Amino acid sequence: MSGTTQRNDKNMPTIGAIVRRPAWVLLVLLIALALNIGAAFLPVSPFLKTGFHLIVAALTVAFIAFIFMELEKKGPTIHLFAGSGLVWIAILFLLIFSDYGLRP
Amino acid sequence: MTADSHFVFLPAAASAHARHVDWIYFGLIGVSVVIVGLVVALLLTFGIRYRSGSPAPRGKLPEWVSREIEIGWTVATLFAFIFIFWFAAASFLTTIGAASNPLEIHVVGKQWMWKIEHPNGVREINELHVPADVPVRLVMISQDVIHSFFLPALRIKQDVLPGRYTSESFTADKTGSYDLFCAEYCGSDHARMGGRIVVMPKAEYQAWLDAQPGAENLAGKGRQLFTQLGCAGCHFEKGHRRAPDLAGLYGSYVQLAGGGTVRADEAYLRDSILQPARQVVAGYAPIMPSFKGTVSEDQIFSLVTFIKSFSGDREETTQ
Amino acid sequence: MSDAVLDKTSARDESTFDKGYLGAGHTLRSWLFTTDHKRIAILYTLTLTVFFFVGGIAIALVRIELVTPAQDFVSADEYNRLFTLHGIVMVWFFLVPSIPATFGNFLLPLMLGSRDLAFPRLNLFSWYLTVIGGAFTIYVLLAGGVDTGWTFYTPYSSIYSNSHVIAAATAVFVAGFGTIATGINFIVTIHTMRAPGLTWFRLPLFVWSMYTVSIVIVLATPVLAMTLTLMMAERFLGVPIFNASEGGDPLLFQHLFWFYSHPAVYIMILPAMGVVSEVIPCFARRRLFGYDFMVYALAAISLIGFFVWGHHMFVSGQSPYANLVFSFLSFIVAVPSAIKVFNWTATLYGGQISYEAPMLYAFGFVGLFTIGGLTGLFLASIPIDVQATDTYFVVAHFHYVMVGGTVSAFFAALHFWWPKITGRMYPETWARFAAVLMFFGFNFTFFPQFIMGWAGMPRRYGSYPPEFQVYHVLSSAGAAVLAIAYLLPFAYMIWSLRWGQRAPGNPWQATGLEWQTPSPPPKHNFDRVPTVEHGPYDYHHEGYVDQKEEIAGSMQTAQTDGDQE
Amino acid sequence: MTAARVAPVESSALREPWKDIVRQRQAVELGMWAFLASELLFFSGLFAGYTIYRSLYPQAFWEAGAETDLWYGGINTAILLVSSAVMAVVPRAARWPELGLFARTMLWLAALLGMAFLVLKGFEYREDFRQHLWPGPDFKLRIEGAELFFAFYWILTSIHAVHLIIGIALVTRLAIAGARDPEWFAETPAVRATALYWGLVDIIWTVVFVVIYLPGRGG
Repeated sequence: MSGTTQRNDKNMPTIGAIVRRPAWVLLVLLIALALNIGAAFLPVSPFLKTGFHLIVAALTVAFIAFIFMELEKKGPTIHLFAGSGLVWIAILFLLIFSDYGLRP
Repeated sequence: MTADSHFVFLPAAASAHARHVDWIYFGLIGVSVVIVGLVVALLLTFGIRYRSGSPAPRGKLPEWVSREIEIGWTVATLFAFIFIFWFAAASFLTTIGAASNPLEIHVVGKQWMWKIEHPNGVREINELHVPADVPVRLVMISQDVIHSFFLPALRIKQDVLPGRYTSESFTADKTGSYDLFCAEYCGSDHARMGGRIVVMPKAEYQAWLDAQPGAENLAGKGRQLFTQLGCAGCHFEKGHRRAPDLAGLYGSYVQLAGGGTVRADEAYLRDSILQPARQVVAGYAPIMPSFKGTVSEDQIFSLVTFIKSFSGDREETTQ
Repeated sequence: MSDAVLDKTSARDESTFDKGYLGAGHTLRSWLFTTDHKRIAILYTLTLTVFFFVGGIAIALVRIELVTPAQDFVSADEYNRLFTLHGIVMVWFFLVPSIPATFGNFLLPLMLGSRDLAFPRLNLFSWYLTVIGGAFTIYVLLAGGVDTGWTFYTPYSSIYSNSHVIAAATAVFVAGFGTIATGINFIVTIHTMRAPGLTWFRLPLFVWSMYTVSIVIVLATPVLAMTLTLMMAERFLGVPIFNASEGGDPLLFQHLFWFYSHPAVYIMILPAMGVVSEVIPCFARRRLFGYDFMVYALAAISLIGFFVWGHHMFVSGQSPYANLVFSFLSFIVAVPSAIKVFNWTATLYGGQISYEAPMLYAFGFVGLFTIGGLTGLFLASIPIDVQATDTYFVVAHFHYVMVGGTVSAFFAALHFWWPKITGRMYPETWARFAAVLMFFGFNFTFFPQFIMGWAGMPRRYGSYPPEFQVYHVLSSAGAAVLAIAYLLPFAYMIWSLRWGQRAPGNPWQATGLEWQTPSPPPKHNFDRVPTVEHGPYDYHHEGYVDQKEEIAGSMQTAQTDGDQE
Repeated sequence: MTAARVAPVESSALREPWKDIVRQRQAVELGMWAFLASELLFFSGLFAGYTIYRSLYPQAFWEAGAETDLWYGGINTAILLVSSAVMAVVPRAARWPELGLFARTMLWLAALLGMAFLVLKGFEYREDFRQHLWPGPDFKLRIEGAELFFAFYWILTSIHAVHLIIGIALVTRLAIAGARDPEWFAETPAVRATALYWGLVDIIWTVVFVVIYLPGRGG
């Protein structure tokens, strides 16, 4: 756990410095959103489209978690807890589909 | 409620399957007795021998004992448990594949009774008469909540769901009458939703069937209904049909309009009556109306039975 | 041992309620707005005791009905409401919060050497959520009850039942968030508030059990909350979710429900394992056998416990191939439990075992849990489960685990830490008697249920075929014995608050930081932050070490502790 | 002010039983992430149900998805993305007392964006009711399974909205309390906690948007 890091940097950043990175990421995310919406109208199979949508959504989520929510700066314990939610969702989906996917 | 009521220690076992399950049960009891015996013996031995202030010597354990013992009994229990799993699962696997050409009996569960219909149309409530030594398959559905058709003497139980067929198969080989219970809690009179299963010799079963009123062929009833509901108009049409041919449909594979195939089993036939638009046969327009709400589960059974038995031939020409 | 070290003269000088954290305030306000984990633990204990008796009365009526085969004592609808009330109250308002919310709350900061839990106000908030949930349950009870069974299976609960399903589900929903808050509080406390030197592998197993159970709580309970929300949405708003006539699948409810409710069994049993792992080494005067394996076993149980829920659904219409998967995984989860039983047994080897009440309860736990666990193997075997599920076999099995296991451990903990919590000793003879009575009453009640269950007696039946009567009579008679065994501690524990002998700081000469502070502990727990230099259970290292010297020495310390009181 | 942070014992944000604001912040951070994992599991039940029904009724879900309003959905998604970028700035700025005012302005901005989301959502709901998209006897679509889609539509979006309302309340409370006690605002772990919660609300919406609004477009 790295905790909060403010103690070392005594120099106050400018507002511009604080805003710059989230702003760039926001731009990327908005473009991703536009791409995702645009892709929905492509004349390809629903399966491909859904796959693409989910990948873009996953990337968006990763950006929000790692940069907006500053997960990138956290230590292994926090990563473990943040990841545990995903692992347990995977357990739920995997085993629930062992029924629905294997019904004769 | 039931025929024979007396003190029971073990339930009657009225099929080969039931006796087989009992063997697994006894095997597990054997294993359990050994393990419980071991644990209790160790608790008592250590507990008495090493009671506070007892003169028993308390020798030092060598360092390696802990880890070796620990790994040893972890692996031992793991293998023991996997063996039991295999022992039990192997017997389960043989029950997945059903016997060929069984006697099919339809069961509708509703709050709080079992409605049973034999292939020749004989109906009974809360009682199930079956011939001995004949493979029987119960095709079951619920009209309301989840029930469960439980026959302890045959060691079988299967939940009966609304909206979906489930089945259970058995071959009873000991005549007599045994308990029938609803095992899934279903409301006020759950405890009364039972009766009995009567296993009778084949000849007696036939005699019983003949003696029942209202015996008419279930498929025949389905056929009548089929005409009444106007299904014949499209499905029996000559030349170019607006609807798929039903002759020999049951058990075959159907090409779907959306791509893919589906096996025409009971569930598919039922779905096609209630939700015709869901799995449209390739080459046909989705014009069939849904019969949801128009036909009861009993009627669906007779329709399905009719379609299953329908092989085309003469019947078509008589239309 | 304990009787010898008690200082009998100082017994009646000062009320228990004037000492330590108990003396920190006597107004109602000082209790209802407290953020002291010890007082919150007391609040929980009182609340859970009330619910334990509510659930107990419900099942007493059920057992009276079942003495005769006919439905003659209560009506069928009343019967259904009674067993549902018993289930809901006992599962969510007793067993799930039982050991964590009471002993966990009280002991966790003490065992870690800290002043309080990480978020004391959140802790109080958890209790209020439990009380609000409890208030909904009481409302349901007064308004006429709920008849779905504690499992709330759809479509019965969401469409067909005419009882107070929404209020009951809300009760569980709210109480569930109380448990989640407690779980988060425990996780953070264990991560951030350990005393200097108290490394992860020096933690007592009780703390480990609290940690693993908190993880399970935090990750499983929200799924239950959503499942109940969906059920309530279908019932209240009429939108189809599980309704088969609109294309829904009632089995989806069962999958989501058991995704929580199977791990919930581990939520109940893991803390019990933690308690027993504290009690047995203490009264065997022996280091716990295989400490690190015990830790791994706890972790393994809490993880694999999430993979096995499908074994509740072997006859539900679930895919037969899924049955095989879940059956296999269920056998795997039994391995770490078995390891724990062996390790507790092996801990006794070469000890100096004395049999105070907590040890008797712990012995009872090991025996009953072993039977409960082994019958779990029966239910994991598909062909056996087909016959046994939804019968009294299952009822007996989970009562062996939850009552024989968790409740035995709860009473072990109650007696073991009672001196610490109240500053008074309980009457040892009565306690031993109650422990033995509870063990026999329990087996008397539940063993017959295995036999009648296998013979086909379905659960949730208010009337039944007469061939099962003999077992029901036995079971009801046993329940009467069990009821007395539960009322006894209630009586003598209250008695001890006034007339019990004054307890020293460490009446059992136990290791663990909680014993290094006076009984009852001061509001701030420790006058000086303790430092830890070695692992837990520092009794005899391996085998026999000079016994007499040790006892004499510890008696000396206990005596001085007593004098300070 | 910087000096006050070096001697954290005197911090006005310090709560029992903590002796050190840094440890307290670490604890809140850990607790918050554990809570977020719990929240993820809360929603996972819904998503699991959705996935199963979509696998059972692919065609119906495809057709029903086309009935949702992509304009409302898309604009709302953009609004939430902007709001979480705004929120991301808050903890980075709030720890400098000189930037406290800026951080609180950002909080108000995020709250406003959240409210804009809710207002649009309200219009969208009204439109949906007009079009008979509430499952029931006069439901617009006939195909089996479409009602299931809309059951999930309503439950997913409304539970998300409840989370957003809680988020707005937390943000507003933080902004007001921060204005009253700027020193507390610079130290309190509540800033991080609120920002994390807001992030979660956005994360959930990202997935909701993809599964609810995007199916069934473009034939």
